Amino acid sequence: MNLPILSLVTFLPLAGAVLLIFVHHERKNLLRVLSLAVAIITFIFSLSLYFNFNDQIPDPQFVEKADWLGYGIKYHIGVDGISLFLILLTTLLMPIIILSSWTYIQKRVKEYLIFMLILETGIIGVFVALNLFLFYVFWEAMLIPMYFLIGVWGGPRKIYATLKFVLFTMLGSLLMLVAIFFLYSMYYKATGVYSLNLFDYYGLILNPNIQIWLFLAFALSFAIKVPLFPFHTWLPDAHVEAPTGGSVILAAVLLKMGTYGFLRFALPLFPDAVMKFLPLLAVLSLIGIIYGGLMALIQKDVKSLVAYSSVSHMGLIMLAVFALNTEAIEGAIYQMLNHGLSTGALFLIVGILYERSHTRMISDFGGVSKQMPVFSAFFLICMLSSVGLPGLNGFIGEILCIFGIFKANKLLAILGISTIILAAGYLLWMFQRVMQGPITNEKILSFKDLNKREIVYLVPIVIMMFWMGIYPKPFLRKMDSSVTQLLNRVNKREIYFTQSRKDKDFLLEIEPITTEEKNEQKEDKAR
Amino acid sequence: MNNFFALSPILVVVLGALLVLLLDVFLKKENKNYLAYISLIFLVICAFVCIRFWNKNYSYFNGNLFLDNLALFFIFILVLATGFVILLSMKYITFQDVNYGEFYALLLLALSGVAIMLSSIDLLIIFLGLEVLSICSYALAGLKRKDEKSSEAAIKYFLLGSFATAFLVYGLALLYGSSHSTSISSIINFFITESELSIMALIGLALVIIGFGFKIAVVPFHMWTPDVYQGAPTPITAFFSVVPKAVGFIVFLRLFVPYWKNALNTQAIFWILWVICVLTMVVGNLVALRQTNLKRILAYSSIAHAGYLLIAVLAQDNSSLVFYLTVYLFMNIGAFAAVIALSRKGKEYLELEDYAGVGFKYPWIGVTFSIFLLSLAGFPPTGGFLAKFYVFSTAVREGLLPLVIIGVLASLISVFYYLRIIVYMYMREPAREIEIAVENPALFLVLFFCLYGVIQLGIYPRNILVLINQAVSSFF
Amino acid sequence: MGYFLFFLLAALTVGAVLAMIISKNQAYNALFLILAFACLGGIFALLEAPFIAVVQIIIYAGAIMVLFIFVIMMINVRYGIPAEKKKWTIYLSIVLAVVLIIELILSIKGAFTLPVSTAIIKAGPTDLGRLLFTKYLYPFEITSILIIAALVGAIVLIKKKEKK
Amino acid sequence: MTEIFWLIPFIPAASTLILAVFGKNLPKKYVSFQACFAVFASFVIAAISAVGLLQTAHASYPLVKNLFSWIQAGSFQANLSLMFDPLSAVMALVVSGVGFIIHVYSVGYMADDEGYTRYFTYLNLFTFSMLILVMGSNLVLMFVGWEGVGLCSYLLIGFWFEKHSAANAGKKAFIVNRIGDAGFLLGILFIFIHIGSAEFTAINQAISGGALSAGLATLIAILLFVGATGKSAQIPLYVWLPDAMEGPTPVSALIHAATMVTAGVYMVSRMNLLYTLSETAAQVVALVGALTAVYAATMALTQNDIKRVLAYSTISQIGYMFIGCGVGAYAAGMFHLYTHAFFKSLLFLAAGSVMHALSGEIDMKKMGGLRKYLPLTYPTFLIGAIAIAGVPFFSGFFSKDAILTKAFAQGQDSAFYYFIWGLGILGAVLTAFYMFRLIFVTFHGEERIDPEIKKHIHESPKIMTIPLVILAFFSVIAGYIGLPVVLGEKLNFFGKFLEPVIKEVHEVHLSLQTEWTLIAVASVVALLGIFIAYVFYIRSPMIPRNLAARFPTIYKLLFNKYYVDEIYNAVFVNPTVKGSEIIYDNFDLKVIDGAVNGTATATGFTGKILSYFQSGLIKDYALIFLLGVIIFLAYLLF
Amino acid sequence: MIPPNYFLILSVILFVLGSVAFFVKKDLITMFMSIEIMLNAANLAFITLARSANSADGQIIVFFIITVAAAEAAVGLAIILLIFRQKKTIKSEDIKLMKG
Repeated sequence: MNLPILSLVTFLPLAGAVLLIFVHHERKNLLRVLSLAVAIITFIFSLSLYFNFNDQIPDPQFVEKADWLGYGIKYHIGVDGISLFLILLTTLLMPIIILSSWTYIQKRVKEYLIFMLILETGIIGVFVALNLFLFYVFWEAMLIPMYFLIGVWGGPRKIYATLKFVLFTMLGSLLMLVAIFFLYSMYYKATGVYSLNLFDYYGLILNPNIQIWLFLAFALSFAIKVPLFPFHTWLPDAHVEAPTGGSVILAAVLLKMGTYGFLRFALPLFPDAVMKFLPLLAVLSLIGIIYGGLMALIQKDVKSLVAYSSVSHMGLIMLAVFALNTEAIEGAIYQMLNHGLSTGALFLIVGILYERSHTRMISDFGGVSKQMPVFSAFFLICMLSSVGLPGLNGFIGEILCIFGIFKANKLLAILGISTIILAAGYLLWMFQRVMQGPITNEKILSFKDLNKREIVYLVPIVIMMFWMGIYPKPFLRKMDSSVTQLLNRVNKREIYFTQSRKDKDFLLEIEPITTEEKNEQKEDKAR
Repeated sequence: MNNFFALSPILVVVLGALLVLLLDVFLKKENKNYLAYISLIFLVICAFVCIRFWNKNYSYFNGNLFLDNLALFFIFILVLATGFVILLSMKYITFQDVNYGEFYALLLLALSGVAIMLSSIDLLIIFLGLEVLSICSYALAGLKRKDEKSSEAAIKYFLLGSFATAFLVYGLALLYGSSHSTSISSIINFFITESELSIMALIGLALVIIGFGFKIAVVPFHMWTPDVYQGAPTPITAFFSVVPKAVGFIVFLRLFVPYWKNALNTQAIFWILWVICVLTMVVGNLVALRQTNLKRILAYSSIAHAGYLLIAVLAQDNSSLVFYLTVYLFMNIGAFAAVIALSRKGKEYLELEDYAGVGFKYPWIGVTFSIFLLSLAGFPPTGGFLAKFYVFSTAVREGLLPLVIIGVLASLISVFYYLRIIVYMYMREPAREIEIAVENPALFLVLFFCLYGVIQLGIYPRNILVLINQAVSSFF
Repeated sequence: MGYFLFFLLAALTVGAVLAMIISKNQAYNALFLILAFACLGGIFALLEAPFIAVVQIIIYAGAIMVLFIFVIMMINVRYGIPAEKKKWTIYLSIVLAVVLIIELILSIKGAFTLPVSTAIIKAGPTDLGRLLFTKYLYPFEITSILIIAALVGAIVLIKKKEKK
Repeated sequence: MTEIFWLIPFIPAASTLILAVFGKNLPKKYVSFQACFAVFASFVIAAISAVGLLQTAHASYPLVKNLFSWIQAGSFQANLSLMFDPLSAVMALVVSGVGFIIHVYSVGYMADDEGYTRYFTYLNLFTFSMLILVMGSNLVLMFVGWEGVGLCSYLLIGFWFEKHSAANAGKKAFIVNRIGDAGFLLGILFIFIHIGSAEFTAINQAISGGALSAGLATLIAILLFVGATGKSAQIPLYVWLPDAMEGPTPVSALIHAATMVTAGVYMVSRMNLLYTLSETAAQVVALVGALTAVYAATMALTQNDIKRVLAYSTISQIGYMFIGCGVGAYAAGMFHLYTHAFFKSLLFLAAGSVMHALSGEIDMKKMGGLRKYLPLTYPTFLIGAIAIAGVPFFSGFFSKDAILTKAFAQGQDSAFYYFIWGLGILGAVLTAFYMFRLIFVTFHGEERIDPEIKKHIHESPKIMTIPLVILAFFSVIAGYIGLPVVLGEKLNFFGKFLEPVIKEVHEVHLSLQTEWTLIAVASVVALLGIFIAYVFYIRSPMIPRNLAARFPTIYKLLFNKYYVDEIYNAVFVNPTVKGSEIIYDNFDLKVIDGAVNGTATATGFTGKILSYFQSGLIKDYALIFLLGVIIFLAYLLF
Repeated sequence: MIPPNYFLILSVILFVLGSVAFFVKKDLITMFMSIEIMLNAANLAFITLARSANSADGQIIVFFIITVAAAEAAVGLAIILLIFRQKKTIKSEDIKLMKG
């Protein structure tokens, strides 16, 4: 099959969004069904990525490359073991989100769905882009729909939250942009050829002193996205104010872009700087784990509790990323998926509660289990997945992360393991206060248990949780070769630098550029 | 090639102006729209001429008039801008009581000044062209005669503009005194050698920069901008925000490209421009944060954009400068078009408060305005992003890293106020109902064109880049 | 003789300008300015630019300043508008003036020692006219556009609105 | 036949799945049938497998069934594989056997509960998890079961979640367990790093091969033991167990007496090579066990809640098991685990029967003289009490004696073990005392029953009493498969059975005489305890009150469980919560977020200042213009 | 022949006085007059420097500048008149509707 399957997956949602524009905004159900169909079709297409993925190849697959604007700006996409599942996660969650918003969003349904679909394209684009320009375009473009999703359909402090979200993210990404420019010019100076191809940059070896600055720029951008302590304060605000769908996508996928960025860019491009900052970043991640957990413990709002729990969980993922060994990185990727599922599910669940009660304050609830037993079961499973209970997905990610961290540094692992206590603490306490105990609020008596639609969108998540918890092999195997190659990239250059002359600015053992590309660029110049 | 036809772009425009003036006498008030059509026809002819003359390098008056590709490209672009402004004005002038035939005539005359400036490399001629443009601008700014703000804008523009002109003239005198010529090439030739008069020439150059700096509104010569933009009739503001700025930068281009290349000591001027650039970006964006009037916000935003454009000048990257200007034309006129759209007879909605809820009430205006704002803020996949991308990336390559860092931080600030407008449009409940006149096909045409431009330039501007490369590589 | 004339005219010009700054009546100001421009015309003559000297007196001191006076009379402000009275503004302006003068003089210092050619420039009306219609034809044509623009601009701004 | 052992855990698993998904629509009868049948099937398979095991050569132990490679990344490898060897067999039999009886009992006990299906789902899930725990062939899988049973414990304690106390207790149990689990997990990681595998066979091989230094072994052993203290409710993590009595009584019997709480003992026995390697760790285990045994017993002395007494008793008895492990008598520890499973579940079920009779009353003060109302419950309860008290010829006697004997024997090497033995004896006295206090207060003496309740007093239905009888029967005879060594090596079937898995170390032989003396001492202390209880609560009931009055501090201390809960709250819980609140309010909101918002405000403020220059006056604009000119010219000139 | 420095210094003085007058004066008309002074100063400089260059071009340029000044005067005075019609004042301080 010669379909450009990856482009299809990436742009299908966008096409769907365009389609929706032509539907009258009063025909809400048609809009919903259409967007759901688009999301599901996208998901089905993305499944073919999974099935046709060859886990022996470390390099990106399904590569599509086309000239775009010249000067190294190319349309260049591909999927490797690191990004594969993040794409699948996105495509899986999107139909779920649309279903979850079925009745939750009553105002401006059309716009909501359009933004959601645009957002999906943006997110997938970030994960597939192999050209830095393209990557940055998607990275930024994705902000816009998110900005609207929070700002238009958000809670009372939505404007503050959405502006904070955008400005925070942009602060990082703009500096990253400067760093990209710097790499761009370095590469040009080194080879005389314009390129923004990530894989060309992998071959570029920079002086460690320069790496430091570039790494800082990249790392800041990703750290804000993750969010790493102390750049986390946008997260609770954004989460609390966002509508359910927004929170889900934000927690489940957007945060992963930060860790993905570290894996894809910051680590392999600047290995020496990584080594230099490793202690700092590791400590920040560790602080994030404990700090996030403690803050989650005392939140009065369910959503902000889950938000802070994200800080904690993402801290663990970051710590694992910096452990720089196979186990930890595979664990980190796995945990990214887990966190996507479990935190996403928790937000869905909070959304279900909110739809019934119009409050998110923990103190307004109590004894909901009695009224909604099925809901309670789903809630319990999702919560336990987040807690990292064996048999569910969270455990595998957590144990691999902790194992990898342990391998790298015992002390960090010992402190990091506190996450499993803290997570149990805040989540169970929250569960107790919301779901258990006597019913104190009369409103709760009127709560209806889950309807079919709600069950339909929760079930896939729960199935995934069990599947990933019981039989993770299909996931882990697909990552192996890419992760190994990533680590080779990080480690090989480490060796190089211990021997190299430190006086040079940059350079390099560049993988040869094909003559074809050089000719192309000459043509560019001629025009 | 010496060819009388080289005059044709200017002549066409001036003839158009004269015809409009003539017909104005005979036309009834209700039929003043014909004047707009006539103007547009002449603009189309002018644009057509520009296309036909591409790559022909016609010149006349011993090379004083020289239609190289750069000139043609920008005449075309600014003809387009003027055309947009005329389309925007058609309803506006009847609504806002500016309904004079001279309106179009002045616009066309201003455009002729622009064409004169663009097609010459003699500072005297450029100066005269600038005066044509300025005098028309002064008058245009004050055209809402019953509006105190409009006349205030006119007087401020006029007094400060003349003040700046005086500096420009003095600078010209000093340059002339040292190089005995007003032609840019001889002036640059003078800078190649060191002499006693070098310092005088340098000061002369600085004063000329200041004179043009006023036109392109760079800090600290920008003070007039917000007031004039606010007071002037809105289509005219759109005109101000694009046309003089573009022309000013093209003059800079013609002046500095050989200057950087040939002059002995370019450091002093370089650092002055560096400081101006930083100040412009920072002050423009910071003050914009405080504004609540849409036109003022856009005014400060245009100041800030002048800063980004200066980066391109400093990076000596002509094509990115030209590309930025092209994109800037579409997004800025588009933004003003959206502002103009929110008006009805006798009333303009210009305060942020008025914009609450507009996005959903008038979806097309909201969407297009948002896209223009996002483009101004530099979000992909709009032209604004690509323009910044080109400018900043070449600047980094040229070693202007600090400038670029300041630039991106400044644009971060800018994101706030651009998004704030969107916040009002989409995320606030309307505090008071607003009523606008929706039948305005000309305006929507402009919105559509600008939207198309912004998107096309953001996603696939290859063809235009090719043209731009031809334009900047061929001049001189 | 030349020096004497120069100093006289220069002193008169500067004096007139200073008087204009100090005086608060626009009409007087305009008159002072006419004086200054007339003196400048004299100085132009000293610079062997007779044509420009005449133009200066006729157009500037004559036409333009008359325009000013017309406007002043139309406006007919009863009270004078004095210059800035705040102390700091005055001090500031003096400082500004001094600094700027020093700067500009320093900048044109290089021209002070330029040799003054003994050859008399051919700058009679005929020469200038020839120059104007050959080398400077294009700028000359541009001035026509300029003047049209100015006319149209001025008229559109102050014409009375036509009645319906 | 043995190879089907891997089915053991999966039958309850399948049952759980069916109940969880379709349970809502299934009739009660079917639910109870399926749940009980699943466990029974497990039991049958376990029994068959165990018999098969007896016929298999020792060399082929353990039998391992590798289902699939579960987690694999880099050097981390954990298979989903089950193993079956004598140790697992014992545990599997106890879990499924006792579990089955309790399932049956629950059918009666929970008959009227709304959450009937839910209850059995949880119970099946528990059985599954517990079986995974005991049959997992590697530490990771054991950890899965370990956490799984913790979850079930959480769910079942909080079964009646509408009650604050129940919800609270469940949460507390889970979190306290998690603390232990964290240590456990660290232990696993250490083993993984240093041995490279978590398979028990590999670990044992590596340890035998000397892969671990003594120091490392100590560290790992203690970390693992931290996990055990959590799960098995030892000092300092025992606090959750008394609260766990909020759950339904059969749950207390199954999870919090017979099976789950003894997982720690199983684990230590499983890792016996490790503990043998590290003397220090073994001593820690023994010491913690002994201290817990006594400490918990003292708390049991004053409790009035019938289930809490049993809970403390459980803690105390598990302490004994750990003494066994600590002194190297792993088989004895396991033996005690096995006997304890019978009599403790019997006690709980009987207590449940009492509560059932009294409409849920749990306060002993409101009982008394129940013997005549509960003709079947009383004798079974009594048998249980006798068994636990360590009266000769009952099962508890044999197992407890085996432990204490071993401890005494170890004393020949180090006086430390005499101390342990002494504590053990003290604990034995206390055990006998509080158990009979319970009997006397509940079933004898005057009736203090609420008259309203009295009207409804009735003996439990057969479905509840038959399990009692069965358990009582086993409480009596269970001990006979592990008779003391003095009676002949061969009679210790139990020890023999476990021998291939558990290598008895420090084979210190006591003289026959000493052994007999020890047996005598043990018997005497048990009887002594019973006698004191008789004196205190039947002959002269004034004594306890007087004692309480004489030593109010001690009484209060005991009555309030040494204030440990309060201390934990004050030292750990509250500071964490309060501290977090303070950090949130003052650091997160004010410093971090403050910095963010402050930057924004500062930017805005700068803009405001700059906009003052934009005064609207031409004059000012000109001034700024001029200043700009002056400065730039100055820069060019100078 | 008077050396150019005299004229040039006079031109500088006039230019600066003009620019300062623009800053100090308060009525629009006189402010505009100050600009005329500055332009004249520039003219003076042009002619002086042209004389040094021995060329008539400077004078032509001055001629153009005077034209420009005239054109500016026309429009400028119109604007001032417009202001006066509206506000009945030509004090520059009264013109600050827009600021900030």
